Amino acid sequence: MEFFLVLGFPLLGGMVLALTGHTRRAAEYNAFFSLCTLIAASVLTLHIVNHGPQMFFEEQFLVDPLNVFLVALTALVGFTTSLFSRPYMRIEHDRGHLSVGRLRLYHSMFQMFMFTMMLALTTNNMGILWVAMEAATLTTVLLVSLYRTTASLEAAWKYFILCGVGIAQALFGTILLYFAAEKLLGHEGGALLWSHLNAVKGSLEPTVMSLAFVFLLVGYGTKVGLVPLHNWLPDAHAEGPTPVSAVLSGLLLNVALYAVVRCKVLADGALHSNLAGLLMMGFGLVSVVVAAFFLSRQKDIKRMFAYSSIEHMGIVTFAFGMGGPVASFGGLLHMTVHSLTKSAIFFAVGHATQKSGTQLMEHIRGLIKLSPTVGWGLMLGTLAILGMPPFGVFASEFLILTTAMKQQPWATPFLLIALGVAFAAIFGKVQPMVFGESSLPRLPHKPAMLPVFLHLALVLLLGLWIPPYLAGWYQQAARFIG
Amino acid sequence: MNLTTILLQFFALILAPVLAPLLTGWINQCRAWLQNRSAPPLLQPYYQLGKLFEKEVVLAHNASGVFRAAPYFIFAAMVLAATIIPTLSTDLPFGPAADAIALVGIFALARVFIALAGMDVGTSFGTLGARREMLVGFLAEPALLMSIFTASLISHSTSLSTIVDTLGHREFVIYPSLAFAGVAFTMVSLAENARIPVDNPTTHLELTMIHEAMILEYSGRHLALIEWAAALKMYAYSCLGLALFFPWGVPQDVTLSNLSLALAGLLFKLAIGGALLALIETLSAKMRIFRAPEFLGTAFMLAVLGMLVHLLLETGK
Amino acid sequence: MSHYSGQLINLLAAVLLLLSFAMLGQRRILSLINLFMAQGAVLCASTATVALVTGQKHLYWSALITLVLKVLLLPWILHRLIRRLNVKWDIETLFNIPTTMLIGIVLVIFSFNLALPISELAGTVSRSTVGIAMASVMLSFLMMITRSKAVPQVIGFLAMENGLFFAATSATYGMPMVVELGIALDVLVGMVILGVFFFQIREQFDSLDIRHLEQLKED
Amino acid sequence: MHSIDWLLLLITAWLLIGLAGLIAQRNLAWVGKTLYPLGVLVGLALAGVALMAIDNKPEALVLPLGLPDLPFHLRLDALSAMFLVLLGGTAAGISIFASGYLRKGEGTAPGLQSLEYHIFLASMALVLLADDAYAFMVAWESMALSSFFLVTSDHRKPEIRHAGYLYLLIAHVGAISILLCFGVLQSSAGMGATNGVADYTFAHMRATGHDAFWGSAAFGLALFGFGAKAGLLPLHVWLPEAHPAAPSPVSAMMSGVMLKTAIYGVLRVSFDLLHQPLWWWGVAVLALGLLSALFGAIFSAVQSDMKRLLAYSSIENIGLLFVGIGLALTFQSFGMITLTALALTAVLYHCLNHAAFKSLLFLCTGSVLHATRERSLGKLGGLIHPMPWVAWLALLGVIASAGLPPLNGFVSEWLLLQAFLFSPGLPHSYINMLIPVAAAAVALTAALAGYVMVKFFAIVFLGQPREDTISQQAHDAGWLERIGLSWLAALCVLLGVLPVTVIERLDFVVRALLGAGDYTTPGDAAHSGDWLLLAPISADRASYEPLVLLLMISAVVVATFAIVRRFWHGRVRRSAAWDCGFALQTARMQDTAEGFSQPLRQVFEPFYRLKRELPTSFDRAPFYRVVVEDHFWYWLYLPVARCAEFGARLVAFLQRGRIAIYLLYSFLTLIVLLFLVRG
Repeated sequence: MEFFLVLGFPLLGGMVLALTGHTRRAAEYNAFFSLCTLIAASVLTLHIVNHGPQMFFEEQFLVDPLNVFLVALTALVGFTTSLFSRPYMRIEHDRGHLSVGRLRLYHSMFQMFMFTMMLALTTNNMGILWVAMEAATLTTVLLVSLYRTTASLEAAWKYFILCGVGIAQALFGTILLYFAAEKLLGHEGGALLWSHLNAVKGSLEPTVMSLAFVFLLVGYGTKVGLVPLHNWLPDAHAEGPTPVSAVLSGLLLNVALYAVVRCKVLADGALHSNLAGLLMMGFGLVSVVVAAFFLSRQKDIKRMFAYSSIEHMGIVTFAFGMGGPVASFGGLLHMTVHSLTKSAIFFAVGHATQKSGTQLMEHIRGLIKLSPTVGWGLMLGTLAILGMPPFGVFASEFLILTTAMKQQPWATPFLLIALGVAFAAIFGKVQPMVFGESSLPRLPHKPAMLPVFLHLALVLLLGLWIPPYLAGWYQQAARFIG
Repeated sequence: MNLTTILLQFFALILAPVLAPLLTGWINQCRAWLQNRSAPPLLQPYYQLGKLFEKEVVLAHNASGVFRAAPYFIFAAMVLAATIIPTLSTDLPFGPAADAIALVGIFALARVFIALAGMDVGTSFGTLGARREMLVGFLAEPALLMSIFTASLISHSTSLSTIVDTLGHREFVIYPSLAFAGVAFTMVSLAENARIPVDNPTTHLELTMIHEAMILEYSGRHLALIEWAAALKMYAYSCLGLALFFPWGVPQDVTLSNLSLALAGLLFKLAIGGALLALIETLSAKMRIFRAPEFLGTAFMLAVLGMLVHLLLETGK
Repeated sequence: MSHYSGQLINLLAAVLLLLSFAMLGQRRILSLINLFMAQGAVLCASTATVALVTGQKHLYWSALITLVLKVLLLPWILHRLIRRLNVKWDIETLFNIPTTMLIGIVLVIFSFNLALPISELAGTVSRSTVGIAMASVMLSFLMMITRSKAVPQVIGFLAMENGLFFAATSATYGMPMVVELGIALDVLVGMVILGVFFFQIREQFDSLDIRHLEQLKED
Repeated sequence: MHSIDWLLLLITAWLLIGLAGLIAQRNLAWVGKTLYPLGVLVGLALAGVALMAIDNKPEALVLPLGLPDLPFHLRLDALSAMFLVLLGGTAAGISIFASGYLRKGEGTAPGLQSLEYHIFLASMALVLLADDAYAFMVAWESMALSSFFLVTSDHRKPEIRHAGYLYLLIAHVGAISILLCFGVLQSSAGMGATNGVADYTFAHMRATGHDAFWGSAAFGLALFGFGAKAGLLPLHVWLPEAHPAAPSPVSAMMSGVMLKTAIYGVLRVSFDLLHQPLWWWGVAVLALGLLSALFGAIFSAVQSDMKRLLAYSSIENIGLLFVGIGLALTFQSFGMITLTALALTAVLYHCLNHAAFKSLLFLCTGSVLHATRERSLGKLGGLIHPMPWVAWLALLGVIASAGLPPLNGFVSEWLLLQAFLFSPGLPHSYINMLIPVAAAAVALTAALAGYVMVKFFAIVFLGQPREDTISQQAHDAGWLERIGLSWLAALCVLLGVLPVTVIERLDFVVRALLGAGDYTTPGDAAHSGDWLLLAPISADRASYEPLVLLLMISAVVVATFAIVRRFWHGRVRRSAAWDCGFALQTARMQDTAEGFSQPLRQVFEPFYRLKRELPTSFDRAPFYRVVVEDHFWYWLYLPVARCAEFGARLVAFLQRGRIAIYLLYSFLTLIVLLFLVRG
């Protein structure tokens, strides 16, 4: 039951808000539906913890160790984002940046986006996975262009076209996958069901699977933001409303990567070689290095953190590419903490940009004086994302880097350089924004800092102590990914 | 450690301050002779010290405790240095207290104090002198250390007594490395004791002063102690040189005959050394102050070369 | 029967490829839409043929959806759009047309070679369709790269979708119905959103030339 | 309860004290007069417990924190204990000083600062106790982070922010390198023969062997990482920036203790985790150490900011420590364990010494800074009159730092030189020839340290105030600060005059590091001989009795004084200083900091990057300025920054805004991948 609520609440929310999204209490409704989703997801999680992996609705849905924690995470980030967006969007509305109609669009699409995320995560059908990913693009395209400025339109257009084309490749990959599976699983009976595919992956035709994996990797990789398929990502992050940037970075990228990982599991089984791993490592490494160098020239704060997302997705992709229990564990952990940290950063950034009235970093100064909570939130978030212990990002980077040293030592110099450059770039820009003097007046609105510190507290916790059942999931999932 | 050696140690302790001005007087006399001047009396330094002790001390208004304490410390350090160098016997109770490295450390301590005292009053002369003194010092100290190390390497010890024992009482071997070390040591001694060609102990010309500039503010008993300490330093360096390079005649066990023989030997060697110093001073000209680093750098290099020569030629046996 | 139907599908596949080439070389937007419509019709026909051959009921539905969506609805929307927006020509392309065609031919060869081993595996009537589907996807991709106006780019995008759909129906005898419905829905919604976009872009830039959309970049 | 439980308790206490600061962030009575003194007690207790535990068997503890399958492992062995003593002892002095030093002012609130400070202390303690890679890295980076926040306490000044940035950047890159080093250590033994996360414990690393290549890789990474933290050349540039920027107790803590954690790390990795060093590791470390030592000394001589001067002097001392480590590694690689023990003893001893005297000196600069609000040597002077306590205690620190007998700096220098002197007999002739040259460089460094320290003390405390305002507002340190200073000065004296007692304790560390075997250590000699005589090999070969020396000097001083008074008189007349006939002398005519170091600038000119602005004789307002910069900044750091910038410009071509091009990337990627897969 709770499983269908996980999907049902956001869908219902999307519909309800499509009608009531313009009212004064829309933000509260939004938060309410997100909270319901979160509760449903938590109950589902508990259920899975107690009863193990489950299938729902004629095997069309699958909840297993690999996705259950992502479901919980997605629901959590969705909820906190809705909390954050309440004052944020209100201020945007007060300042006349957004009309009431747009607010309705925003709230409705936010819930629909959550729905697509949940659908993509829980579906067992590779075709539905594709449909959900495409739908996620469509909902977020509208969110990215919410301000209807030239820049936001341009960003949305690029986002739409690039991701649309990318995801079309994924569809071709899916078709090839089906083509390969059809002979084994028959025409009718769920040749696209992942659980079935997984069962027969050893006998899937390797030639077809290698092609399929390339298409799937390029396709979903576009949504992950792997270099050189990343070009839409910084634009979309920078020009959309900040809550959208937060969910794009915190959820969408994760879910896309999740799709890649599902495909990798199949490809590994079919190919009997490390081809998929090698490709992912290559993409990951290129993303890490290129994104790190991109960072140093940024002027727009959201754009900079968007590149940082590319970098971190690169790290995770690299980790999954390496494979092995430790690296995959690190990769999963990194997905979790990156999503929490990056969304926390975007929350803080949202407040910071609203306070300073600009996204240009050189004009944001002395946040700690303007508002100590926002300043510290941004500072701690930045340090966390840069891999400073005792935050959880460090824990995952620790595992990934040390494993890289063991398994792929050739890659470590690149990682070392990239992490160094990224640190220099991001920290060099954030430090003067947080510290220093500011002449701006304080804003009347109280920032919603609870989400930020909640996320950071979780990240801190994950750096020092990973709850045993969570660790258990990670380990199961890691074994699964191989 | 028995009573005799303790007595002997005290004898050395007394002997050094007593003998030191005499050495200064002797050098001055030799210099005068060599320069064809009429010489001051041999005991002139003693007269001078006595006179200075009689005089009252004139202190600058802002002279601090450092300024007043420094002469005592410098004097004590020099007495100590002169005492622990084996001159009359190698069996010194205080010998283990400080080896060659500690000896250099004690010299450095004295130098730091005198430089601080020179800076204390805050006149331009004092600071100028202190700066130059430290310039000389920072190059002279490692050079001195290196030339001692050469001897240490030969005798496998930094203990001065052991060095003297080894070098003086073994069968005679020619160590080429010691020649290098000896030249370096001589150069360092000249510089450290404010002698020509690095400094001129008799000048009061601001362009050239080093030692004198530092102590310009001192008067009365303080000046006396400083002068005395300078004489002691001369004496200590001479003794050190003799111990390292001409260690013959220093007895291991102490008897009265041995002792008197050793004392006579010491006086003889000091007289020769003083005369040679005077000769060097007469023959050379005072350098510009910025040539001093080159001079000392040469000494440093020679000392290091000495060590290398030792390793190259003398350990292969 | 199956022999002929196989030949028919191969023929339709060839026509599809030909249409893709034609679209690559076409400058007039109106003709482009017509070509797109023709492609939809071919797609519909091939799907229906496959349905006939294999007797899979849901493929008829697919054929119907294709007919409604790609032959009727989308061309109609596009026609309306260009009338309302008053764009007729896509003057400049990134490369000139002959070069583009040459690259296209190379792509087709490449795709065929890629698909060769797959085709040999295929036990279906339509051996070579995977290669052709892949080739038409690639050609549409190339078309999107070379066009500088928004509408042709979108038509390229839709043509790519056609290629995919062709792969899905002909090469594999159709995906599960749910998936096809989902895909169709996505295409429809995407088109609507694009329509909205066109007007917004027009409003902001007074033109549908996507070279106006080059402000966001690293400098 | 075992010692390690107590230590954990004390570390927790530090953390709690820090957190308590948040209760009333701006309340000085609470933070300054309650929390910091509590921290002092914890520090003393920590030092005490560790001192008692130094001869115990190693104790281990596993915390319920950390990664799954990898909880935090803690272990207390002699090496950790010794460094904990150093930490606790120094922290006690610095904390009590800080308790009096805190003032209302700009920048971070005192309560927050107290939190950062105590986290800093606790994380350093954890670094020393950590027994697995993860715990070590967490503590290590927490240490960097908390100290970064402390450095940027006064974050309104851009140069302070810049200093903090540089510091954290280099620290972070170093930390990644250490992390990679652990990556090598945990794996290189049996590739593939791993069973999950549990391999990161030090126990596992200790148990695995490493071939020459991977061992060297691990060592190189560790050297880079720890060197970055220690300020080893050429990773030193953050040090002279961060130390002056930080509040003085923090500078003292960083210089006195934090740099030592890097030494601890090097010792831990090279002697404990990697067992068999290769000879060239030692030589490389030796060379880098010598370069750092000379560089630090030469640069500290020309500084005109008193805290920068001390910071460069820290580089020099770190260099000497690395020289000792290099020597020890070389000896060990040739199996000369007795000499290894000697060199190691020198290193450990110098760690203690440097902690004591450098913290003392940094705290003194803090007092001066408070009293005068001036860091520039060009404006200070004559402070011995208004602040006698600080001045005389600083004099002790200066003598210790200059390596002069009978204080502590000399003891470790002496031990180091002994290690050099007894080195001939290395089976490698080149190294054998290099050793004297290295010894010469060490001697030169020590002599330069004297120069530097004279400059520091004389310009700050002696002479006349170079600015009128200085002497008017200057005041001596408060009583809490005096306690802190006196404690550290007392440590300097005790470490100086009781070396035998100290070496007896250090012996446990040396034996723990070198393992069982047939060799003698300086500690053995200390055990057998009398407690006065320091004779690491035998009294014949080298000996030193600082207490005797001190007593003799004192006796002669007293005797001389008594005799002079008895036979002559003690009359003193005060008058103006003699002006040499030039009546217009002013305080400005004293040597400035630049003037004092002018000879050195001349001698070592090629080492500096000098910028001079000289006045001409026609200038109405003659202006003289000399800026001494670091070649490394221009030869290494700027090119690296330029490379990064170039890389950034290069990748910017990927994002030129044209959607067609973006599609082309996507297309080409697809084609290339398809080609690769099928090819």
